[in-house]
Amino acid sequence: MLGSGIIKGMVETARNFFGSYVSRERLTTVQYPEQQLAPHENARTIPLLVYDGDMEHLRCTACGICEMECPAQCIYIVKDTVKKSDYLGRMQFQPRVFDIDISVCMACGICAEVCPFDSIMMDQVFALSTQNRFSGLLLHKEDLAKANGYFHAIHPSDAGDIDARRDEDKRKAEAKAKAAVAAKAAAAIKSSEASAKQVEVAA
Amino acid sequence: MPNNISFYIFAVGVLATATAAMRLRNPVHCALAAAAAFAGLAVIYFQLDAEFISFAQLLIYVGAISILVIFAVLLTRGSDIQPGVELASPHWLTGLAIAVLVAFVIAVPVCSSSFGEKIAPKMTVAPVKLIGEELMTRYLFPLETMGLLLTVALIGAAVIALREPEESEIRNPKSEIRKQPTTEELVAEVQP
Amino acid sequence: MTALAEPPVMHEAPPSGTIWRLAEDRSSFAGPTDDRAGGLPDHDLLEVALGPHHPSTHGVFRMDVVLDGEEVVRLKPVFGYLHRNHEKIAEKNSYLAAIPYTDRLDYICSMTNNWAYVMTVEKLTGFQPPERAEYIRVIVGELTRLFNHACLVGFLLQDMGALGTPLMYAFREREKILDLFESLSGARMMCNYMRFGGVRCDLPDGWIEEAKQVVAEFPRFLDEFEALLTGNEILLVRSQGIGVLSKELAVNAGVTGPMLRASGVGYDLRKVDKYSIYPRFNFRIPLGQHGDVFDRYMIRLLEMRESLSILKQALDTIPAGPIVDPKAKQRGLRPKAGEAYGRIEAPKGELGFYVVSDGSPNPYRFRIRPPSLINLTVLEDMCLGHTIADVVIILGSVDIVLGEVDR
Amino acid sequence: MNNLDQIFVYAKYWLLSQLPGGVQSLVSIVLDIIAIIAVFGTCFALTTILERKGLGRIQNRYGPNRVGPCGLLQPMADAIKMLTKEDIVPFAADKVVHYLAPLVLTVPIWLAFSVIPFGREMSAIDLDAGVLFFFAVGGASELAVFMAGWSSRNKYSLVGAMRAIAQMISYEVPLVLATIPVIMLSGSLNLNKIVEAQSGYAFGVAQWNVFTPWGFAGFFLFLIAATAESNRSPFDLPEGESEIIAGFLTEYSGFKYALFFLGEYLGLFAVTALSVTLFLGGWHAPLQVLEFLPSWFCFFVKFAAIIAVFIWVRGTVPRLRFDQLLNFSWRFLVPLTLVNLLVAVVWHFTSLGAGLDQSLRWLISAAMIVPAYVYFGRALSPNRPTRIYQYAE
Repeated sequence: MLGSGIIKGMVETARNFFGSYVSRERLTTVQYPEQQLAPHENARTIPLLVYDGDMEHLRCTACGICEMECPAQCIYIVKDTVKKSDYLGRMQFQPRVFDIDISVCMACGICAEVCPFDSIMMDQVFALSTQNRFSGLLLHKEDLAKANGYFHAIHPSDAGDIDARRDEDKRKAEAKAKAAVAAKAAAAIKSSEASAKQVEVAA
Repeated sequence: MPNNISFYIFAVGVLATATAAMRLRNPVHCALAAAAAFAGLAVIYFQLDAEFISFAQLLIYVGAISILVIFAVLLTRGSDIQPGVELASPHWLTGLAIAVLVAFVIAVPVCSSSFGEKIAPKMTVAPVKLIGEELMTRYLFPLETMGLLLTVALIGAAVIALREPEESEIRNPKSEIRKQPTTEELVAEVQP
Repeated sequence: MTALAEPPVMHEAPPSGTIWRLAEDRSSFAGPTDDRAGGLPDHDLLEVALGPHHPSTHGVFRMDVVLDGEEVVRLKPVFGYLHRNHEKIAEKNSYLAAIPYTDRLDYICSMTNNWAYVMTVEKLTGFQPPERAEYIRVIVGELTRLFNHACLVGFLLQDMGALGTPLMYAFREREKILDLFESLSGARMMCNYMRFGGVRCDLPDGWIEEAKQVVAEFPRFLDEFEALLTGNEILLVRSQGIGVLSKELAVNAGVTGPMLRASGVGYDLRKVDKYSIYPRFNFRIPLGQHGDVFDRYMIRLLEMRESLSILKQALDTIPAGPIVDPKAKQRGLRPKAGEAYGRIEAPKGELGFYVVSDGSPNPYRFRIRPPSLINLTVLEDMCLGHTIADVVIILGSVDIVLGEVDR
Repeated sequence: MNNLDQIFVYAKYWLLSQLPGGVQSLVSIVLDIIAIIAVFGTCFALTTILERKGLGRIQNRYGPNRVGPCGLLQPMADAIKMLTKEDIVPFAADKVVHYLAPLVLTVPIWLAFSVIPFGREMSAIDLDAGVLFFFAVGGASELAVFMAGWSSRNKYSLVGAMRAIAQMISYEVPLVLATIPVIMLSGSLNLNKIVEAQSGYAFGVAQWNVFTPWGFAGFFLFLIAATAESNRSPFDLPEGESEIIAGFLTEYSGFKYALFFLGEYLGLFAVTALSVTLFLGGWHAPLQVLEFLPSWFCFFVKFAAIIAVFIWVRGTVPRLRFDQLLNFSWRFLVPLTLVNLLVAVVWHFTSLGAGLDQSLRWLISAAMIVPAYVYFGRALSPNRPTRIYQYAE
């Protein structure tokens, strides 16, 4: 009969009307500034640069892979002229300039994916509006650099894996270095012995 | 009487809007001015304690007739008066003659009535009930005749409106355009 | 709104011939208007430009509609307002860098866009996604189909004037799926999740359970939806017999997806191509008979139920294992010279990518077959003879996303 | 009880008694006007916020809740925004008519409230032809809508105006026809007398018109026609935003837009108040035990209930198409109201000493109205077979 479908629909909306007062299932709204949902661990917004210890020890080596792979080409890197030692004690360049234009960045995360030095990672900040749409949205090295502790706070499992790997690398490197030192020392002893022998022979 | 002042205000208003309805160049403006004149008349009726007539005037003239006039104006294409065209029709003499005739027809019964003799009316306000009773008894025949006439007009209008699609079919370029197949045709086509 | 009345400039000397010819053409299209009669044309026909700034053109789409009263006698779709040079950008970038751009094609269903593209590149390179990756792809693809269809029905009802109630219900459910996507890929809409030979990251802990819960609760929403809408007399009279698309025309015009199936053609790439691991799942393809707006609406509701059945099966049987082909290479990919066309049954129809490689790190040619655009080509045929109110819902029932139409 | 019931009347007379006799009648009029404007202005503000909150709840969201406690100051914010917005008049618009249209809409609507009895002894004018007056002043709104649509020089506006006029004229017929049984059976066009005719209680339940078969059917027919008359969903075609942007309001902004908005809501209030008066016993309490409630309170409770139904419907249904809208009026509502008229006649004459059993009277009435409802309902949407969907494997 005419009208039965509409009445059925009205019953449905009435159910939703009352349901929205009693059930969180129906009223899913989060009232943003007061209530905030914790972001998912995987959530990503803009890139960040991880450093260990202080700002002078960025993991970034200014290799430029992210700059090359960035789909939106929003990364700009200039290498420094001096090298610094990295966590393994190798001498690496560091970026003198590392700019990301977040008005262009589309938060795809490819830079973080391709970075071989675990340096560029994805942040979770989202309140990024500024007064100036040019200078305010062009983030420099200082704005992007974040401590490893911060990275741990937002991506605990990723950061844990990376640190474990880096510790492992470091241990290996140290062992290697130790071995190398030992070998060197051994070699030195050997050579000194040899030279002593030579001396002896000469004598 | 304090009523007099407002009467003159509204009377002048009615005359002004009625003149505007004749003299304005844009036909829609004319129609709107006519509607205003009708509304002013309704107010004057109301002041004369003719409640029912006043409301009927509003309901029928403002609510219906003026809308009808506007529809007629909009449906009549090219009815806009071009600038430079003389407002008065070349047949203004005929018009004048008709106007005089109409005025005469109205004036005769008015003059023959007790109008102007300043007799206090028997009843200040005509109750609606009385009007209804009078319409159903004394004026039954005119009422029914009018009803019949309007019904005939209504049916006639409906018939005219019904015939229109065929005409427009010829004029419109619509027929040149691929016609959308109906569901029945589709079903017939789909079935092998 | 562009009135046909010639702007005052036109009375002066024309700057170039082309503009004048266009104007003349248009004057033969529908007569000049007489402005003082309230914008009514001097002829019977009235040209109205619906869009690009119109509440229900689903973005920046324009329809130049010629009306006889309220009846449509001609309709010219005009698109390109959202053209972003996607194909050319992809040709300039590496293979990997094209993936986040595909997110932005049909920005409601980024997962299926990713999928179609990586599938094409996999054809080109011969990468073989592992079992688990295929399962994940099917799961996210069907979840995408679920909320795409739910939103479409919401949008359709919004076009019908239902004040957004169905749309809000659809969005309520969509949020749950988007939450799943966020916890999986890090982003709600621009997922950028698929990779050549697999997917980018594995499912987080507990994701399967959450997904199962969403899938288990979804039928309740569908029932609610149907109680609210399917029997509604106003929806019935508004949608039945409106915008009929015949089987033949649908096939000839290359229409795909739910629109084609609503016209009664049983064509679904999941069944036809048997791509990915779809043959393992038990599901059916609902078919319409009339090809009108109501059938398109119903087909989508029924497809959602079928998707749910696929999801249930996939979530129950997903195996453990690697998620990327070990041979696969993401960065600096240089496929052998050759070409590939990959297509999937996206929620809106057949989404195809055609990629030509010349052995260099970026595609030589990158071409998309967007279902929204192809489905839109029959718009005029569906709209003729209907009123302007119907045009809006016919457009709504086509299910377009302008990001995909204009690319 | 009586004091609370008549508190506003006493207040008015007390105020008048403080004034010199010469100005009393004038002040009395002014007081009535102020009361109506204040009450229904507040109603307007409250309805806009409650409607949005109610619709929000229907759609599973909160609705506006940021301005003031629970968002109750939202109307103030809206008003400030509306009043401070730039008043844009299109270059090609007919400026005078464009300016007058919102006034022509809003001013007569206020008049309509003057005949409604809001409580015992609480109607501004006691007109003998009150119902007629109500519909007469309502007639101006069509003209206003046309003026707005035509003067904007916008095709959407014009289409919207045309739709609005055709719709209002079509639905005025069933609206008036649904009122006629009430007028016939209470024997008066005077709204106070109509309310009086619904006084008294049978078995403790009020004898409102809605509790008779013709009143019941008439009430719903009246409500449907009233929905269309006040351009509310599902009959909101004149402003069908998905089709014609905002219809005749497309080119209005700022204060003029606010006036139109006000006018629309006042139209809704007026017709709702009329439906309460005609069918729901005006200010009478529904049960004898509730008679202690002030009469104006009863009136506004009923009033609010009907407004809530309008909001509920708005949150549920999609919009009709224009031809369907007109068909619905002429092929469904008008015939049904005519049948209802017949039912009222039968009801009236069966009561005259025929001594018929009450249930038999109901049965006869139902036998007339229900088949008509089914028949015209069927005729409106002819054979729509249930669709069966096949599956391809």
